[in-house]
Amino acid sequence: MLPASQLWLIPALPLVAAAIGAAAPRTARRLPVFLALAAITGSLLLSVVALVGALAAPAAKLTANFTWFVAGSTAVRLGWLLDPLGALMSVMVCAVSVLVFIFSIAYLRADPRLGRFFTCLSLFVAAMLGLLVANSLLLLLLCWELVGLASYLLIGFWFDRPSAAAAAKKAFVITRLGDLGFLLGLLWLFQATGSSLFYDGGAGVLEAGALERLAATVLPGGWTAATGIGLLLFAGAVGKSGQFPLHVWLPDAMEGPTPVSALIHAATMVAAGVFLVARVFPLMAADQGLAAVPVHALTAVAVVGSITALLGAVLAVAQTDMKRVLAYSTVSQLGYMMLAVGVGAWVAAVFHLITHACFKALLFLGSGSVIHAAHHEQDSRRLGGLAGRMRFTYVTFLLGTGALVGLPLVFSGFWSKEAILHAAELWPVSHLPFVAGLTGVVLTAFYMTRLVCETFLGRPRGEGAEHAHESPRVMTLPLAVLAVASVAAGWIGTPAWPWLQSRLTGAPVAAQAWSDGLGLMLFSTVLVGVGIAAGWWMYGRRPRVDARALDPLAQRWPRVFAALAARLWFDELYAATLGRLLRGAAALAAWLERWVWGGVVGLTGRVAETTGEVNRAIDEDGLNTGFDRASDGLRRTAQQYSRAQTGDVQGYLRAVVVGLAVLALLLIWGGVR
Amino acid sequence: MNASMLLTGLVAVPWLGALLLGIGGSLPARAARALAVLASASTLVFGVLLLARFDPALPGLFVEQRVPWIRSLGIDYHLGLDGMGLLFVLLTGVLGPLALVTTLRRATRVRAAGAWFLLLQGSALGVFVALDFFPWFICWELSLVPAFFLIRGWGGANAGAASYRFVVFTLAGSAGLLLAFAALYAATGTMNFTDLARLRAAGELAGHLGALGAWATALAFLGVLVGLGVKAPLFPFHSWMPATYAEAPAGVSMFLTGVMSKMGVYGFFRLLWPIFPEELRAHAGPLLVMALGGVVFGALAALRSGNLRHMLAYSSLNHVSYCLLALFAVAGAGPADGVAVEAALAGALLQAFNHGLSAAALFFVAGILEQRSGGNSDFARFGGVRNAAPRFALLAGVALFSSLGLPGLNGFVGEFLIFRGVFALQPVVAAVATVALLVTAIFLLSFWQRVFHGPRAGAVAGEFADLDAAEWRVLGSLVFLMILLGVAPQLLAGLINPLATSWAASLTLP
Amino acid sequence: MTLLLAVLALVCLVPAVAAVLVRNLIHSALLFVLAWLGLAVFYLAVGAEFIAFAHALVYVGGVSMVVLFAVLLTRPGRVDPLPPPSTQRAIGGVAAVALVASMLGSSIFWTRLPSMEPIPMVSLRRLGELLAGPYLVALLLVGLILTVALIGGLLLAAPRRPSEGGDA
Amino acid sequence: MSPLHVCLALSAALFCTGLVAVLVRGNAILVLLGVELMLNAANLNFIAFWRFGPGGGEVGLVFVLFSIAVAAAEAAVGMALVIAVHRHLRTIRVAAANRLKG
Repeated sequence: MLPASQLWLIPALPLVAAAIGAAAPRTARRLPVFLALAAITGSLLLSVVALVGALAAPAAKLTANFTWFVAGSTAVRLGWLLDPLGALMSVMVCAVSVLVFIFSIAYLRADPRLGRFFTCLSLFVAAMLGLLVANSLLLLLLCWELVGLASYLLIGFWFDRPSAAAAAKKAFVITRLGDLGFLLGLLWLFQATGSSLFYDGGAGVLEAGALERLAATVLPGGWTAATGIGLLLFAGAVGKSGQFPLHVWLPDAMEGPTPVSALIHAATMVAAGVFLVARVFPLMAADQGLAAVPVHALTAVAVVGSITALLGAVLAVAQTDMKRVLAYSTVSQLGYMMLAVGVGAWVAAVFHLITHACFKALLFLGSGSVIHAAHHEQDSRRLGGLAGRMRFTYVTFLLGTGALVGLPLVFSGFWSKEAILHAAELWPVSHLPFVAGLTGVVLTAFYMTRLVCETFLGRPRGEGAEHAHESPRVMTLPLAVLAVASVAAGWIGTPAWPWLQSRLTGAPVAAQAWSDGLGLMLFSTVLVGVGIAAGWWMYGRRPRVDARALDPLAQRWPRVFAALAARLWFDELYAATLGRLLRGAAALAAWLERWVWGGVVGLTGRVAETTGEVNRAIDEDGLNTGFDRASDGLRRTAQQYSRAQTGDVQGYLRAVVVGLAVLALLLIWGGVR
Repeated sequence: MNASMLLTGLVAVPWLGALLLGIGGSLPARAARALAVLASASTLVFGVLLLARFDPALPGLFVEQRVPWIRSLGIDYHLGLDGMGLLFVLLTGVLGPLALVTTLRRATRVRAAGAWFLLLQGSALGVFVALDFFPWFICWELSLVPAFFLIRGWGGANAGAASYRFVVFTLAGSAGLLLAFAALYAATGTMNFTDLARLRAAGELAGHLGALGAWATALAFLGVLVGLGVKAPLFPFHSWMPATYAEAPAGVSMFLTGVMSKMGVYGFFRLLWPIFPEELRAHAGPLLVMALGGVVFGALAALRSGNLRHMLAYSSLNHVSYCLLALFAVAGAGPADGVAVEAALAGALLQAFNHGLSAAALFFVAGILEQRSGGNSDFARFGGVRNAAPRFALLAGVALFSSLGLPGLNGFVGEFLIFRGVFALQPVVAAVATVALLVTAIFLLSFWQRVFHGPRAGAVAGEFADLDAAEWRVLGSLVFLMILLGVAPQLLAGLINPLATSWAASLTLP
Repeated sequence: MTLLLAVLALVCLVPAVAAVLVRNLIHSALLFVLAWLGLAVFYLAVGAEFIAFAHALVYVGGVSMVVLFAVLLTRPGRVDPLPPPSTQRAIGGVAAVALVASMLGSSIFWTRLPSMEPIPMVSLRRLGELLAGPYLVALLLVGLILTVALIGGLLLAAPRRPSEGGDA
Repeated sequence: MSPLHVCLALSAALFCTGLVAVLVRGNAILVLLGVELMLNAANLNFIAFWRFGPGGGEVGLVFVLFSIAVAAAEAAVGMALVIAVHRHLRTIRVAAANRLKG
């Protein structure tokens, strides 16, 4: 049993590993690897202990708060929180991390900067675990930003590739755009409640007193403070979790090494947004009972989640890069989770988060295995025929696919997705999430079938695929473990045995009857079947022969396909709007700097002269020209005057004497008394 | 050693060092360098000794020395320190030796450079400890002279024009300051900051000034505002800054942005606010807009510039403007939410310190890049530095992210507290200012991507050495402080909390 | 009394004027010594014995030696690049002096001075008391000035080491 | 013609003679000697007014002593300067020392 006051040990272990790794000399390649593995294993054990403790009393929010520093007379307090949600997530993060770490050892064996890689990974895990056990929105923000930093470093791990460097920057900047909302929400919350602690013996922001106050604070237009704060915090989640319209960074983030994609951009970090919304769910839901609120915070979450779920699935259909397909799939699945939170089923969201972490990590690692074997070829058009060459990877990939598309009854993804769809069906506000969810199911089945057929079936269509052979044990072992988890993780939350639901909410949840929701299950199963069948009919029946052949979808609907392949021009849209706006503002600033600030102040000087020297005025601003001119004039006058300084001492003296005499004469005869 | 000797020694030892260097004609360069560094590092020693005397329970001056100086004019030799002054003294103590080492490392005419620099450092310290306008203004003006010669004698190709511009701008500002205090002196017969603040608190200052003429108060306020605003700089009085920071030698730029710009910020808190609180409140709206303009405009201009030094100069404008933003928001709000006011004030002072550290580190980075590439810091000349010099890249990266406000590093705490306070007092202003956070991230990361990432190119393509031992010590100690103060901000916050609390309680300086 | 003084004044004035007018520097210096001697005698006649002796000692004994040494040490070099002093300048100088002289003379002779009895003479003892009493500080300062002048003169006149030969 | 008149006339004459030396003669040594002569004239005035004047006490006498001392110092430094100038310029013409002209 780990008390809350000791929770800091969980993130501290990897942090220490990262610190030592950063300080270690570059030649010590193995040290950071061992340290990272040891630390993450320790954290895993501690997390399990913490989880056991948390499950013993699921409703009790065990906290350990402390003062970070004092500003003025007010303490800024942070804290650790032990509850089933955080502990369960920690276990999941640690477990996936252990597997990804092991996989990475083999995947990056040849890289000279292996040690640095593990240092960054340790930093990431430390920050992520800190985020999960934080009992303070401020501490959560701290870890949130550090997670972003680690993501930045790892996306740009191969920084001498310009595309990787650009992708890293894009990821950081776009998530930071969302973080501005997060920061403002935090500030607002701080101002309204005077605290950032979630639970603080009745004074925390997620406890009844603060929530009532927030919901009672009404702003113009019927908004409440709770709605405003909730929406602002959600903006942070939108950035981090790749939700529409800030989803554009996530596919680009695939420039990082594949284990990074598996761990950070599929299983854990991108889920942090969902975690955040789940964590502050009481706050998000505080305005639910108020009819005057124009848009409830959760409604916005549900709408954004629905759009993202659908958009991600649609875009995944036309991608040819293996990792990009999986990246858009991640966007789509994160949309499902948000959708679930939005319709009030945050438990279902967390359930899906955990199962998704297992099977998406599996899929990414599987693709990593393929890429590794095929000498870094990741275009599925130039792969093919790997089913026979990499049998183990193929089987585990199929299992992961089954979980993702939600093949019924056995696979984990089925149960978590059913839970979400069930909640969406019952949502009273709108049917949009439900419809979007069902459409997404078809599309998911379709694009995953397409991916499997293109990659593994048919004959090899490229150099890499021809010479591919099965990856080493160190890489297949994590695949096996994750494959088992992808299947089994769903059993903890089936309607028949809602263990997870009861533990997370801290209240017993009755098992549902088989008949309840059976219709929905059947319907979605049919939809999955339709998707798979369509995929098989287009891609599996006659596998692709030539890498350059047109996609069957492109033959049928060339315009639609082109639009999708261009990712619906989202990047171009941003470049043309936000990017241009920013560039314009910066150009305006430069112009103002050159002409106006200088000019306004320069008016007091010598405006007329600045126009004369156009060329110079372009380089210098008008003000400085004025100063230079004035000083030149002064200097010339001084030169004139200095001619009087002949250097003839006797001359000076003569002048003095004459002057003196004149003065005396004036005094004597002038009658001056 | 008693306390008043500490104060005098704090200022005198660097000056003494400058004097020794100035007359020590036959001193070999090594000895001169060692002497300069010792004299410069004395500030840190004095700072720590003073820190040991700091009393957290006391909001006012914990060390004070006041003896009559020029009796006929009522001028006192009045030195004193409170937590705020100590904060800036410590900043000078940290940055002074590092900037000096950087300046002297590759300088010709070591003796002269060291002497000028020590004179500069002593003057800056004098500004932070003097409490009578007369000695204060002497130090304030005296700091210009060494800065001018350092920029001119050891600076870049256009250093002549830049130093000239720097001095003329600052002198123009100082003239306003001098006139304003002349008016105050004529009205009240004293130029002592504490006495003036006391008069103001008692409500008598307005009457005295009013006797001079209807506009006297407004003009005096304006004079002080412009004088301090040019130094800080307050947007739009910043036009001297980019060229100056770009042309000054790297070490001097470190000191200029790290310490000298803080003289302006310090002046806002020590002079303007306590003596003219009502004028400040009356004009808080436009001033707030100006500070906000500095925040946003600085960030945008930095985004636009393709030269590292210019970018850092505008970035400095952006960061220093946060401090002023907090002050103006507080001044404009009047007695409002006490917690927010405290947060804003504490944040402004912390930000001043932290910006000093990170900006100095970034100017040091710029200096290294220039030195390695032959004296030019345009982005286009670099690429892949991280590949060529990984240790340099690591430390430079920490400094960069500190400037960007990453939590866990020092830059975050001040900015967070400022936003915390300003949001409560002026939510719209805070919301607009957050945009600058985004722009800051964009331009810093663009710089990083262009210069450090990608394949090795330009000046980096050939020989490009990693940090040597001396450079590592300078940058490493700065980075160490960034991490330390990021994790444990209480170390600094403890110094200024009593002040922030008492200010918030009275909204005037004691 | 007046007559005696007038004669002594002429004795004093003639060598002085001659000293300024002669071309030879050595002669000029010697004539100056004569003039100073005359002045000392004048002082004696007026009744200021101590001053007279001090004057003779300092000027005739001290300054004249310095002047003679300076004259000998600074024999003009062979080349003198400057043009000879112009008569125009000389006329200008003389005119200025004439202006001053006319002013002084007119003011002296047109001023009606009170004719008073000579006041009693001051004993040497009284002078010593004055110097050691109210004027002590001034006396010390004069001593300081003389010391400084001595050191300064030495420093200025001493040859520089060739290594440092700046352009001071 | 009183004794005072004689003294003052001699003083004025000496002063003018010194002035002529200072203004007209080109030789630095003579210029310095002219200054000495002017100082002597001043001393003579002090003594004259002490002795024949309206009675100002002994101040005039004491002042003359100081004046002589300062004049001696001036002569010493002046001659040293002349020697230093001579070393640099190989001449002691006053007109040659004009490096600081504008």
